Order: sequence, then structure tokens, then C-alpha cells
Amino acid sequence: MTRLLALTVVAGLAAIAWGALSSRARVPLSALALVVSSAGAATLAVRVLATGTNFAWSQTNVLPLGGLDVRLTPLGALFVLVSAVVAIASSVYWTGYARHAMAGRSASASFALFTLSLLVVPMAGNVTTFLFAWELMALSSLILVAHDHARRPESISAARWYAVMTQGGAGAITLALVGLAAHAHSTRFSAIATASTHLSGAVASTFFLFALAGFASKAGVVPLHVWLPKAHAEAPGPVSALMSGAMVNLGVYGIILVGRTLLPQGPQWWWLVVSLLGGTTAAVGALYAATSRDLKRLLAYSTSDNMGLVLLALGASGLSLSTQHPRVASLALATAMVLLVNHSLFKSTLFLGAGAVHAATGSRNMDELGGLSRLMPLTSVTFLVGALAVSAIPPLNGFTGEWLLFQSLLHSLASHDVASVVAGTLAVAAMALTGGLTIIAFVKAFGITFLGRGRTERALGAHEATFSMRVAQGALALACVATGVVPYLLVGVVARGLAGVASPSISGWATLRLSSLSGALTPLFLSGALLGALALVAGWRTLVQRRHGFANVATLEAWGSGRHHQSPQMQYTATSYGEPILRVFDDVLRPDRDLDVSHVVESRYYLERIRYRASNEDVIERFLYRPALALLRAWARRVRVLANGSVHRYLAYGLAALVVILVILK
Amino acid sequence: MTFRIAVRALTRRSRDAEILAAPTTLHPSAARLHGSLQVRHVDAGSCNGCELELTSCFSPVYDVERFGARLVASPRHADAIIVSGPVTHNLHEPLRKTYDAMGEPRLVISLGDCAHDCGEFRGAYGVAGSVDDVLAVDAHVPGCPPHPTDIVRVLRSFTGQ
Amino acid sequence: MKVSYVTPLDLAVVVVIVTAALTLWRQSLVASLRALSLQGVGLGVVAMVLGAHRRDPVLVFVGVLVLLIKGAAIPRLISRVVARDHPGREGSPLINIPASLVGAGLLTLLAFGATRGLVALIATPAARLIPFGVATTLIGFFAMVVRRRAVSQIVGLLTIDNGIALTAFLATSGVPLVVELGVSLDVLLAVAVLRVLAGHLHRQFNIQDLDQLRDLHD
Amino acid sequence: MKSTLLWSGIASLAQLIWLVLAGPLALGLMRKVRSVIEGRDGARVTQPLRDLRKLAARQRTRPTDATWIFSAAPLVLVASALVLGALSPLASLHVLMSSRVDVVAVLFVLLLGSVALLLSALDTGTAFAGMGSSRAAMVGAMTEPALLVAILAMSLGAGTSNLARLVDAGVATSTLAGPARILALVSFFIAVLAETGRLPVDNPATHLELTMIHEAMILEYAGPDLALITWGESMRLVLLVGLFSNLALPWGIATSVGALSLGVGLLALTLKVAVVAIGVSLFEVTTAKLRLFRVPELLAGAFLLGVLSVISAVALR
Repeated sequence: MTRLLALTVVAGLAAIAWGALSSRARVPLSALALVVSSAGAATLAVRVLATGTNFAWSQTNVLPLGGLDVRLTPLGALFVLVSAVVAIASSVYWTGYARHAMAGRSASASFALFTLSLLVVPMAGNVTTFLFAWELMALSSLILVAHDHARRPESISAARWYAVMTQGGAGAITLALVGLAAHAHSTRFSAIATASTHLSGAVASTFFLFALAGFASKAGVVPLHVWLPKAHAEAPGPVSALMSGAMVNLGVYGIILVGRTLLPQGPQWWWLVVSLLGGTTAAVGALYAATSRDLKRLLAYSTSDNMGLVLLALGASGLSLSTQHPRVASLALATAMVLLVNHSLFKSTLFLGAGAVHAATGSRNMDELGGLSRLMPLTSVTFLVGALAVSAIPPLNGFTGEWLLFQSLLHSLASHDVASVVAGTLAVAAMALTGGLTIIAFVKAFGITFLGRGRTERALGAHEATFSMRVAQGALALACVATGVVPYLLVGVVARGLAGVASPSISGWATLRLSSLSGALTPLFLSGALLGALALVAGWRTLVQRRHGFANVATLEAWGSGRHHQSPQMQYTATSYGEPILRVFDDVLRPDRDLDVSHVVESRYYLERIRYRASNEDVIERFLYRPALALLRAWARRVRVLANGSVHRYLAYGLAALVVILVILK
Repeated sequence: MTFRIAVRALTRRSRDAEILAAPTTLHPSAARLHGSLQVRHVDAGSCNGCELELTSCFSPVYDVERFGARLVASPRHADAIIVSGPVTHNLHEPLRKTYDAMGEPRLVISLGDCAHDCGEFRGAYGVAGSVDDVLAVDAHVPGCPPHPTDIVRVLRSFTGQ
Repeated sequence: MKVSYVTPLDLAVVVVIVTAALTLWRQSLVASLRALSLQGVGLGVVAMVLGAHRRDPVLVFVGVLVLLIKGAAIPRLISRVVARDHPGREGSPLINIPASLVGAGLLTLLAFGATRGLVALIATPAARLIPFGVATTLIGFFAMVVRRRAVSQIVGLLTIDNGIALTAFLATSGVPLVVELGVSLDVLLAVAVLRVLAGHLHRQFNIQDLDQLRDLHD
Repeated sequence: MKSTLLWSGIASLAQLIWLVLAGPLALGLMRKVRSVIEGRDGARVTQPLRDLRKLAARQRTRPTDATWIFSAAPLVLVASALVLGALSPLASLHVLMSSRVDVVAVLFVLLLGSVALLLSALDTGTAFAGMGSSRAAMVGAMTEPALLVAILAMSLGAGTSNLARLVDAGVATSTLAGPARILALVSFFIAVLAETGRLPVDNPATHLELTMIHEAMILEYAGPDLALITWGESMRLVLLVGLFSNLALPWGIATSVGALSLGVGLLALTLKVAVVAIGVSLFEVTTAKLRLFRVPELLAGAFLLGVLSVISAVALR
């Protein structure tokens, strides 16, 4: 197994080096190396999952403070496996995408570094290795977000937000982990976990909250999510797929690591907090996804939404654990993992599809697109699969996750504990609301972008993605279908991943059954029945058409109430599609609307033009971050008085500081 | 109040023997319509007299719905269009488009004298011609305005009920 | 615990809370008054059922009284104001209706969480229903916060009162007759005064929304 | 064992055939009731069947810009309804896969049909269809919370969300009038009205495009496709009404296998659905359609009732 680790790291480093140095065949070769590296990591993870034993390797003299320490647990292996799958698809996709963008040296090297660090983070066995990999991941993705800064000024702003949030988060995580390590006198996670029993409640809670804040910001949890829609939207296609399909997962991994492994005896309120954060995140994410018109921004908010659902399951698991319902706790934890893996699969499919659309049309604004399904047939099918999966439509994989979540919440409500009941009811409400909003968001994303008629020249001039891009999208979409029809493929792997953390909670190959709780589902038979019924009805339709002598379907101009001219601009746009939701949730979203009517000079009864402007900026950014930033700026301006450029004044500050120190230390 | 309406409705007797008599002559397409006729109404420039009479066909007095006819919103859903008024220049193209928007087989019923020969409006500057000039008409309801009984009779010759 | 007594009690309490929700749900003042009257009836039934169960004729009598005063007299009094001065609906509330309904749901959850200890302490079948009494009070309060009309405010106030009375019935062996009588009459008096005030405001300044009172300040 | 499987198969088949006929007939019944109250005779109850037969004999059409989604949507709609008709406990508790079909699955299979229709509307590339799709999506998104919370409340009482066992739990209890149950059923009923596009949420008989929700989405369909959609929608209505009446009044549903109990079950189901359908149309005649943006208020109310129901289920157990 050490050889596999070596293969992963060496191939990854080769990819970085080739990306940074070579000028010939830079992208294909470095992508090949990345595929090899990810395949190595995936094989390693599968071995760990299959045997159920940890894989450990360490090298103390590479890094200070405990050195490099790799300790791959089944849980970590689950995350490595998911990251590796997404990474392989993204790397293959990259070879085609590079014709459009992201072919430069810095971008290539950063992409390779990003991929490698994603694979290494869950392998970390001590604080030093973890933080080292975490920082590499943050920095390399930052470079990738900003890689197009010369052409797009927005990407600089996105990168700035991302940098601040990700470094702030990393700071909080560092504080928590280093604090824990200091208490345990060891940087090893295993030592921290055993030492944690001696930790006082308040200290443990402080560390947990710091870690939660840091990891939650990585997972896009409200109110620390503001970077996510910006960075995901600005990053190039394969990078946003990796970010959404692998990087945000690591935020959840961190929360499980700290909350369940390192500090296993946490009080109940930790998980109540997690639940509430999850519910809020899911609702806010879904609302903004339903009202966005930027395709990638929509996908990014939906990532927030899905991470919210994961946290709901995680919270329910923690709450059930503290109320002595271990079966429900195991079920909810398994649910969280299933939701997470599902999300990785369908969201990377969707982001790769969105990248293909962007590459083909140069636009992410759905109001400018339309009718792409005829020009990009395969991309449209894979995007549809992803969209239906995220909407939890059977028989795709999202449905299994949603069903499991409902079961977890149902059974967690069965306890008589107040916190569980309150959190459970809220969670079901949040889950149901986001379910409906997600359907709006993704019917819109697919329908407005791919169906109907092209709204602009850009949309009409689109072309299908290159072969390698199609392969990557198709493989991921197939994975969504396969894990949806036969959920055991997924549930079985998750059960092995949780082997050390929770007891097995779901069983059955064709039929999922909850162990010792009531509940069963059989997507395999259900999809069989659906297919059968579909064939039956299709047969009937063909038969009656033939019997009445109609050889073909009459293609007629779309019915527009007899008006003379129907232009593609008259179709509903993404903005108008989400408008009802914007109105219903007016009080929450507080959109800015502006109607400007100008009349012709001669008569007020004739209009010259009407201009309608609506902006739907993130309400948390507007009412939480902007005022905070303004305050900071005002404060900074006041402080500037202190620095007026006089050297004497600076020397005086130094003297004063010295005096103060002496007084304190006396 | 609901109760009173219900009682009145349930005890109502047929008012008009003529409406209730079974149709004597059937249109040839009645066989394939199986007692169901969906109609899209097109006002090609009528004075709205025909519209009033058509509306009263669906009122409690004449109630043509009991014989299987129904107005629908889209020509795609319709077996027939029922066109009233002379065809004005403005509505010439929309009328054509409505006809083209129907799937096969499709029927055209012209409603009122104007639809047949432009009636009062013959030769007016805004008029392009009668419905017969624009489309092949399958059935005609004469009258200015046509009596609802006549409209019901023509519709029933299609539904056969 | 006898089934014969639990189910009617449960149902009556549910009527009270659902009508409280209805006053938030419907914009029409007539509809919320109808809900209020139903609420009074529900409250009266609660007292009567409890009284019958405890073989306490005084409590039954209180129930009848509550039913008459809160179920009939007070709503009729207010509806006369409405008929005279107010057109039929509440203008746009401060918080839109879906949001305020969600708020009511959250308040009910809160009431449920907050009264768990109390319920466990008393541990009678009637005490299980205490959360709904508290929730009714909270919803009434909430209605007063989000609604503009003077009449809606009175409805909110009465809902608060009903909630308190409900909680009292459920938590103890019932309020002494004198206290309940006093409270009911107090409320009747308060409503009468408010009614006069509202009518006065309306005639004097043509004001229906309490927000407009702020204009008087200047 | 083998005979049980056989009987489940027969029960499923019987339900399927029943649903195929009951859908259009329920539509005819509801129209009839409406006509009678309006003082008309109205069309015969069997008229929708005639309409379907005639539509099947017409040519299919498609708008110029439509793709395969447009032609697949009616199939998906009907197929999803058929599958649920065979697998949900409507007339008998012992249908195929009855131990593995739960309410959530039913809800999401129904969603499959709804999403197909939403997408098909956008596929036509016309303004009205887009408008209908957007509105229907909004109503659907607002309905789901109420529906799911109501389902949760009902499942809490039985400790499971398996449909057959939920209905069975209703058969077993003597008190049908628990507060949690009543609240959940009211909430569920409002959600059913919204989900099936009845008044006061949507007016199925409107001819004005700007007032349409569901109807606007299907303006482009003709012939057999339109027949499939009308038929599918009516089956969904009957399915939801049937499930509602089985959850509210489970009496008569076949709890054992055998021809007699299945027959009684079908008869009871027909009666219950007819009663609820007549009730719905009586309600429809006496109410006006809500303005589009008042619909969320109605559904938020249904949601609140659901939450109250969950709390009473927990507080009063």
C-alpha cells in the first residue's frame, strides 16, 4: 500500500512539475499524470475500505512538529475515493477544456497541486500534515480562481473574497487544532482523541466552535458562504467541479473529524447548532439558486443548499447520539455521507456541463442562452441527468439521499427529547422547502439554457464539447444513474467507510432496508416498473397513430395566439422564471427593483421606453458583510491619523511601546 | 344558498323541445368524432353579435356542453374552429395561423351571415373577404345574428349526441 | 386516563390554536372575528370538559360563561365596530402572511420546547396540552406586533387572553370562579373601551391603521 | 407464499385497470356536479372517455423548436401515474411491493411527472408555456413543504412512512379523530388541491392564457399527446384523492388476499373517491380562484397546520 501512496504523490508531483515547466503537450501529459495519481489514491482508498484497516505511514524529518504523518482511516478513505473520482473526471475534462482556457503554466501547475492536495487532506494523520495540505489546497485554488484576472475584473474581486474567507477559516482551524494538539502534547489525531476526555467542557466547546467556523466556511455554510458563489462562478469549469465536488466535502470531513473523532463526548447543543446552521444554509442556498440567472452561481448556491442538508443529517446524528438512540445516529450519519457522495457526483456533472456551455458560448448568463440541446446533445443529456438527480427525482441518486434524510429525521423525531423534536421539525420543513425550490432552480437551469430557442447569437453559435469533455461528463452522469438505480453501490461503500464510527444501519442489495427501524425502498424495481410503463404507453401511442394513418408528427409553428411575429426574446427568461419566488420571499431576499418609464415628448400616453432593472444581491452580503466592511474602513481611516509620515512620531511610538512593556513586565 | 341553487337545478325540466330533439342530419365527420367536439372560437372581425349568441349556447338555457361540445383555449386542442364575422385585413393572417396551428383532421365552421358573404360589411375598406374566401368551410350557421338553436343544431350534427 | 375525556379535550384545544392561527392567516376582518368567536367556544368547551371530568360544577359553569362571553358577546361587540367603521380587510401586514405563518409555526415550536419541564412536572393528560395554551398566547402577541388595524390589535389581545386562560385551565384545577369572572368582565370592559377609542379615532382623524398614529405625534 | 404473490399481482392489475377508468370518470363526475349546481345538465359522466377516444384518433403535432423532451413528457406523466396506481395501497393493502413503497417514494414519483411537464413547457419556446411552467413550479415548490410535513405527522403516529402500514395503522385504531391526524389530513387535502390544479389554486376551465397555470403549459399538445396528459392528470387526481381517503377513512380496504375482499376494496374505494370528488367540486363551485400571489398564503397556512400536527403528534403521544 505504501507503493500506492508513493505512486499518488510521485505522479502528482510529476503533474505539477510538467505543468509548470514544459511547453510541449503540457496539458495532456500533466492530466495523464493526474489521472494516474488519482487512480493510485482511489486504489489505496478502496483497499482500506475493503479491508477495514487503517493504512499508516510516516516520515518525521520532513516537516517540523511531528513531521509528515499519513493515517488513512476508512472514513478518510471514503473522502479520498470521492475526491479521486471527481479528480479523474475533471482531469480528463481539462484536456479538452484547455483549448478554451486554463492552458497556461501557472494554471496547469496550480490545478495539479490543487488535485494532489485534495487527495492528501483526508489522509492526514496529524495536525501538521493536515494543516500543510489544507493550506496548499487553499492557495492553489486561490490562484485558479484568479487565473483569468487579466480578462475578467470580477475574478479579482471573487479571489479577494475567497482569499479572506479561506484564510480566516484556515486561521480558525489552525487555532482549534493547534490548541487541541497543545493540550494533548502531541500532533497526532489519535493522541488528541484519547486526551480529549480530560478536556474541560468550556475549552472543548471553544475549540469545537473555532473548528466549526473554519470548516463551515469551507463547506459554504451560511453566513460564511459569501465567497462560494463568487469563487465557484469565476473558477474555470474543471476547477469549479473539483471545488464543489471535492473541496467543500472536506469542510464536512473536518466537522466530523473534530466533532466525532477528536472530541467524541461533545454536548448536545453542538449538534443543535450544526442542525440550525444546516437548516438556514439549505433554505438560503435554495432560495438564491431558485432566483439566480448566472448558471454557475446557481450551481454554487445549490452547493450551499446541499451542504446544508448534509449538516442537517449530521446534526440529527449528533442529537440522536446524545439522546441514546445509536441506531438513528448511525442511520443519520450514513445519510449524511450518502448525501455528500451523491452531491459530489451530480454537482461535478453539472459544473462540467456548465463549463462546456461557457466554453461553447462564452456566457454564463442564462438570459442570453437557450436552445442548446440541439447544438450540444450529449452535454444537454448529462446536464439533465445531473439536474434531475439534484432535484431528487427517482430513479436517480439524489432521490435515495432525500429518502434517507426523511427517514433519519422521522426516526430522530421519535425520541422524546425536546432539542431533537424542535430540530427535527425545523429540519423537515427546511428539507421540504429546499426540495421544492431546488426543482424550480434546476428546471430553470436546464430548461432555460438548453430548451426553447436560442436568445442571442452566442447561443445560436454554440457547438458541442470536445470528445474528452464529453467522456468526463458522460461517465459522471452514468455514475449518477447507476448509484440511483442500484443504491447499494453507494450505500455499501458508505457503510464500509463508517465501519469504525457507526454501526451498519442500512442493508439490502436491491431493496434498501433500515436495520431495526421501519423503512424500505427499492429503486431498482421502481425504475423497472417505470421503464415498463413507459414502454407500454409509448407503444400505445405509436399504435394509435399508425392505426389512424399518421406516419409522422406534424411539425408546426409554435402557437402564439395568432400574433404575426414571435421572437425568441418573448420566451420566459431565467429572471422571469424565478420572479414569483422573488416576490413570495420578498421579505427575506429584499431584491432591488427599479422601473423606469419614459414617455415620448408629445404625449404622456405613448411610451418611449420602459426599463426594468432588478438586482438580487446576496442579502447576507449586503446586510452583514458590507456594513462590517464599511465600519472597518471608517475605523482604518481614523487610525490613519496616527501615521502622518513623521519619523519622529514613529520613533516616539516605539519608545512608548517599550515603556509600556517594561511597566507590564516589572 | 348553494342548497337552493342545487334544488332548482335538480328539479329543472327541459325548456325547449327543439333543442333536445336528437339531431336528424349528421355531418360525415361525426363518425370519427365519437360524440366529442372541441371548438376554438376565432373572431375574425365580427360586430360581437355572433359572440353573444355563441356564449348563450353554453349557458344554462341551451347548454350545448351536454351534447359533447366544448370550447377550448388552444387550436391544438380543437377539432374545429368556429369563425365569426367578415375577415378583416388585420385578422386575416391570425385566422390563417389559427387554422395552420390545428392538427389533422380539422374542421371549419362559419358563424353568421358575415362569415358567409361579409353581410353588412361587404366591400368595406377594412374587410379582406368572407371566411369562405380564406378557408374551406365545412359547415355554416346562417343568421344575423344566428339563433342559438341553430348553432346548437350545427354543433350537434358533429357530435351526434 | 380515560379515552372518552382525552379526545374531546384535545380537539377543543386544537380548535383554540387553529383559530389563533386563522386570525393570522386570513386578511378579512370578518373571518378573523369568526375565528375568534370559535376560539371562545373552544375555550369554553375545554373548561366544560375539564369540569365534567373533575366533577366540578363551578368549572362547568365557568365554561358556560366563557362560551357566552368570549364565544358570543365580545365578537359581536367588535363586529359592530367593523360593520360601522371598517371596510372588510386588513391592509398589508408588516410581515407578509406566509412569513407570519412560518413565524407562528416557530413560536409554537418554541412554546413546545419551553414548557417541556412544566408538562413533565404536572404529568396529567390535560397538562400535555399546555404548550398549545402558551403557543396561543405567543401567536396572539405576534398578531398584535405584525398587524396594523386597531381591530386586528383587539383580536390579538383577546387571543392572548384566551391563551392565558387556556394555560390556566390546563395547568391547575381551574381558575377560581371569581377570578375568571373578574378577568372575563375586565376584558369585556377593555374591549368596550377600545371599541369606543377605535371608533373615536376613526371619526376624529379617519385613522384605521395604528401606524398612522405616529403622524399625530408631530 | 406463491399464491400471495399471485394475489398481489392480481390486486395490482385490478387497481391499474380501475385507475385507468376512474381517472376520466372522476373528471366527468366533477364536471357533472359543477354543471348541475350551475343549473345546467352538463356533459355525461362518460364524456371525458369519449374525448380521449377522439383525441387518440388525431395527428400528433410538435412545435418547430421542440426536442425529444416534448414528446417524452406525456409518456413519463402517464407512466409515473400507472406505476403508482399498481403499487400503492388503494383497494388492497396487499399489492406488489407493498412493503417497500412509502409515502415519500410516491410523492417523488409524482414529482417525476410534474417535472417532465414543467420541462416540456419550456421546450416549446413560447411565452405562455414558460409562464405556466414558472407558475406551476412556484405552486409546486410551495406545496411540497405542506405535503411533506403532513406526511411526517402521519408517519410519526405509525412510526413508519410505509404506505401500507400507515393505512393499516388507520384500520387498527378505533379513534380516527386524534388532533394530529385531523390537522395533518386538512393540510394534506389543501396540498392535494394545489397539486392537482383545482380551485382555489388554479382554474382548470379557464380560457384566458394570462390566468392559467397548468393549462398554459399544455397549450402546444394535440391529439394522443393531449389525451395522455389529460388522462395522466386525471389519474394523478384520483390517485391522490384515493390515498387521501384511505388515510382519512381506511374502511373497506382489503386487508387480506382473495377475490371477495379485493372486490369489496374496489367498491369501497370507488365510493370514497366519488364522495371526495363530489365534495371537491361542491367546494370549487362556491369559491373563487385566489390571486396567484395569495396562493402561497394558503399553502403557508397548510404548512402551519402540518407543523401543528407534528407538534401535537409529539406532545400528545
